Amino acid sequence: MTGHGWFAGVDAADPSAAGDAVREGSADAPADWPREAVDAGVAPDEAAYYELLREATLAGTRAAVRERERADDQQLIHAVRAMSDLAETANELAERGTEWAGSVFDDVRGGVDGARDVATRDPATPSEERAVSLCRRAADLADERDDIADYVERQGPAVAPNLSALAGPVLAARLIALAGGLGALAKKPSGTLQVLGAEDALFAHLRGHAPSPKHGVIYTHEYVRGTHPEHRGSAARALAGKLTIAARVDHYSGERRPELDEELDERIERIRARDTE
Amino acid sequence: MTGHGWFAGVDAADPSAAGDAVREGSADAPADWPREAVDAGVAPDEAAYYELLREATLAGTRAAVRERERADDQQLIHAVRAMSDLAETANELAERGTEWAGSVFDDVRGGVDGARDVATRDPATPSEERAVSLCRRAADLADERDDIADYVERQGPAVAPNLSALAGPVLAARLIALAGGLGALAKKPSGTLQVLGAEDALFAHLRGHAPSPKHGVIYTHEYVRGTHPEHRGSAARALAGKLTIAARVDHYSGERRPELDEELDERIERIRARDTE
Amino acid sequence: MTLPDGVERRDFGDESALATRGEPAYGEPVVDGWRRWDAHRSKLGATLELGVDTGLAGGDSVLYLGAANGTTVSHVADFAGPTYAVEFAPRPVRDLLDVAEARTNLFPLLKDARKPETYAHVVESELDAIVQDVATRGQADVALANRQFLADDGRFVGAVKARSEDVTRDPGDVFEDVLDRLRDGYEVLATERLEPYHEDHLAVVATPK
Amino acid sequence: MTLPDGVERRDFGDESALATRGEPAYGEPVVDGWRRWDAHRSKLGATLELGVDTGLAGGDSVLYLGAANGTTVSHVADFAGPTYAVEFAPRPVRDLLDVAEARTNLFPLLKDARKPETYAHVVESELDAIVQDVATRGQADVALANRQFLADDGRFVGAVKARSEDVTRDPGDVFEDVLDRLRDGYEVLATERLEPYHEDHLAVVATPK
Repeated sequence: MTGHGWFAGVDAADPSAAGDAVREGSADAPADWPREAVDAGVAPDEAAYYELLREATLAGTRAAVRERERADDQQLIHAVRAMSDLAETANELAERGTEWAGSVFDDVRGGVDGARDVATRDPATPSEERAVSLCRRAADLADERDDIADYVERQGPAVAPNLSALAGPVLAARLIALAGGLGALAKKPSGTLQVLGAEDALFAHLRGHAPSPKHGVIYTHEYVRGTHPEHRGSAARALAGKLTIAARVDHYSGERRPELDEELDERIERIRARDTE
Repeated sequence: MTGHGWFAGVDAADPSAAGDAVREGSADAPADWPREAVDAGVAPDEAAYYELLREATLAGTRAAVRERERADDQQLIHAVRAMSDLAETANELAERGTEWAGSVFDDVRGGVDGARDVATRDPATPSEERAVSLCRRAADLADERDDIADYVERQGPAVAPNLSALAGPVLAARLIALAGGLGALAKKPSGTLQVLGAEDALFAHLRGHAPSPKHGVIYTHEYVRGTHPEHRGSAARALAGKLTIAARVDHYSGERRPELDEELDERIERIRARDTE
Repeated sequence: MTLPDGVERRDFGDESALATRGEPAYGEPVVDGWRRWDAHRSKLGATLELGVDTGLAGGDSVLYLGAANGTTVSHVADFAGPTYAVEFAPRPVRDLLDVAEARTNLFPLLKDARKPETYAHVVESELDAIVQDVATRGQADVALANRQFLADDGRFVGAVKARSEDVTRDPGDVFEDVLDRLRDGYEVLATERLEPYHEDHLAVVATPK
Repeated sequence: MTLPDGVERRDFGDESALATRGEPAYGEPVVDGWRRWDAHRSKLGATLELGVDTGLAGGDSVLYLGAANGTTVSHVADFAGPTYAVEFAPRPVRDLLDVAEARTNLFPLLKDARKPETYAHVVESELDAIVQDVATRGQADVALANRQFLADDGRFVGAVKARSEDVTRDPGDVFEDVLDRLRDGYEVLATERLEPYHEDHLAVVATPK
């Protein structure tokens, strides 16, 4: 805490620096800041001070809002991690439940679909009741996963509009989660983003056991998976490049830039148009 | 398939052997078995034949019923395995859910209890909604585990009355599951039952890495856990011995023998009464 | 008179009812050693109550398919000769065993009536009657599969449950189909709907052809 | 007359209502440059509508605590001097920023009104008024913590929401407790229940003591 006003030691005329001072500063007590500012030569008069103050509070508060809303990237991270857990536990319980159900019912298929089917049956004995109930729990978990996926679809574009547009909200959220946050993702070089989620393969490569991985989780993107294997490396590189730019725009400005989508589309089109040997 | 009656090649006067012949035999077509039996000297007349037949069908069908009902041990196995899965997945999702909830609510505790608490909260935002819902799923899984535990408490005594009385139905079911069935458990020596569930420690011992384990899953029994460490090995041995007898009685006769309980109680009392040095 | 020897109409205080003589089996009223045979609780009882000529005479050798916990077969064993009782579900057979313990001519078998080869080494041939009450799809097939146990002039006395074949179809249509299939091996002698004792059930009396 | 300069009662067709002059901010009716200030949508509006003497004179320097999306503070900035608007939730501040963009004397701050040290380096001392509308427990504590910004003869004009303190207690009892606590640092000049405009809210005018 200090006895200084927000304008002390900063270029009050630079809204970005002044805004940071407004956001991050503090004082034990208020003072007659307009007079002090004029006395200190920050502004020629109080009217001019208030103009500077206005620019500083607008800039600082806008940045603060953006940052606070960006804390939503942490919510997305919780969401995609929960999705993975739910997919895994739904499968595990569906296997257990359908195995049990198969011992008391005819025609039981495995997996979550099988569990959903069992969940509709009418149990006649305590064993059947428990097997049906267990399958229902497995189906519930799969539903929960889907509900969270819907949440990610809705929230992703607010948190990272460009990344979500280019990667789809779920893949965007996965990348953010793998990096640990949108800010952390924005600071990663494109080559790192390209192999996020392929850490095991990367370590194997670094230990000399394996070729360098060409893609991590971005493999799930149609522009990688749907490209001829021969050009898949190029496609992954191009996609990672644009996603890195999208993450940076999302982090530093938050503005939506539709031209990024077009640039990516064109780039992939050119790659796919290359002759395959 | 044969053209022989149930009495062919067995001592028709031995109800146990004759019963097996009734249960396990077959024929392409019926015949005038009473006359054939008399002709073959199985019985002096048809009335005597019917008496033999009656004893054979009663003995054979009683055994068959016991065996079919014993197939319920497989249901118990499904149940305890589901209980383990549910306990594990409930914990996993509770950790994930409370971690998420802790980012949007105050005073969130971890674990299933924490998840139960979060599940009662009123969500105000989509993120809160998902975190609360995820915690509710975790609580649901814990409830499902408890429901299955109730099922085991009710079914265990029907499947294995003596083992359930001595070990408690859940531990009884765990032992049956670890052995793969009541019949398999009944055939194991006491020393094997004693370390069921400690396979990892046992293998480590066999590889020379560790001392021989003194107990497996029976450690959860009050008679082991609640006995002074110095006498715990003796208690585990005594308990395993009685549980082995209980499993054999349950498998081969199905009769409840309350004297087993008393013998175990006395045995443990004597062990606990020994001086500890 | 179409009642078998050993089955009589007796007075049970409030009303008269069919009855057989034997050890009580399931808490039924007993007067002078005669056990009330309630047509509401037994399809064969209802068949007799409705005056259908089953051809059962008393002292017959019988294969009873679908004996359940032994309610009806306990009465059958009271008036019949050797009585083979087949039931597939283990739990009711526990009760059936108790019923059989109290009788000398009742032979309980935990078997699947759709698989006669699993009890053909026990059940004798040339039987006087098959009584069938199986609540499973394919009731005519069960009757045909077990026809081999019957004497040429033996009787099949069955209760066909429409709902076991197809819950969605008209019971009358279902009965037609079952009878058609049954005629592959039997001549149908009589049929009778078992209302008001049992809804959507058809009593069938048939003989091998 | 208790209305500040710059706040007038104007005719809006169907009825007359309070109004201020300024850039429209939230779709409110505007007649001749006068923006309708709906007492139903604003606790300060209701306070003025009910004739409470707030001590606000027009041209005052104001600290507004709990600015939300700027509905009320947009009117305050229309008639006041330098107006500091503090709000903690980021989403409404997006709208507040738009309101502030259209005004030269409105300074938006994404800050926690319970932590005045985080904006004491921005908000000037010796203010004419604090307007407070925070829906949080401890509303008196917020008022006391921010008292340092007020001139000795400055005014605290607050709307106390009973339900924010304790949903289970009687609002009258809650208001008593809040006023008691407020008197640790303020002299209460006037109170007024804001019904029918806002249920279970109490307008409070106070001055530092």
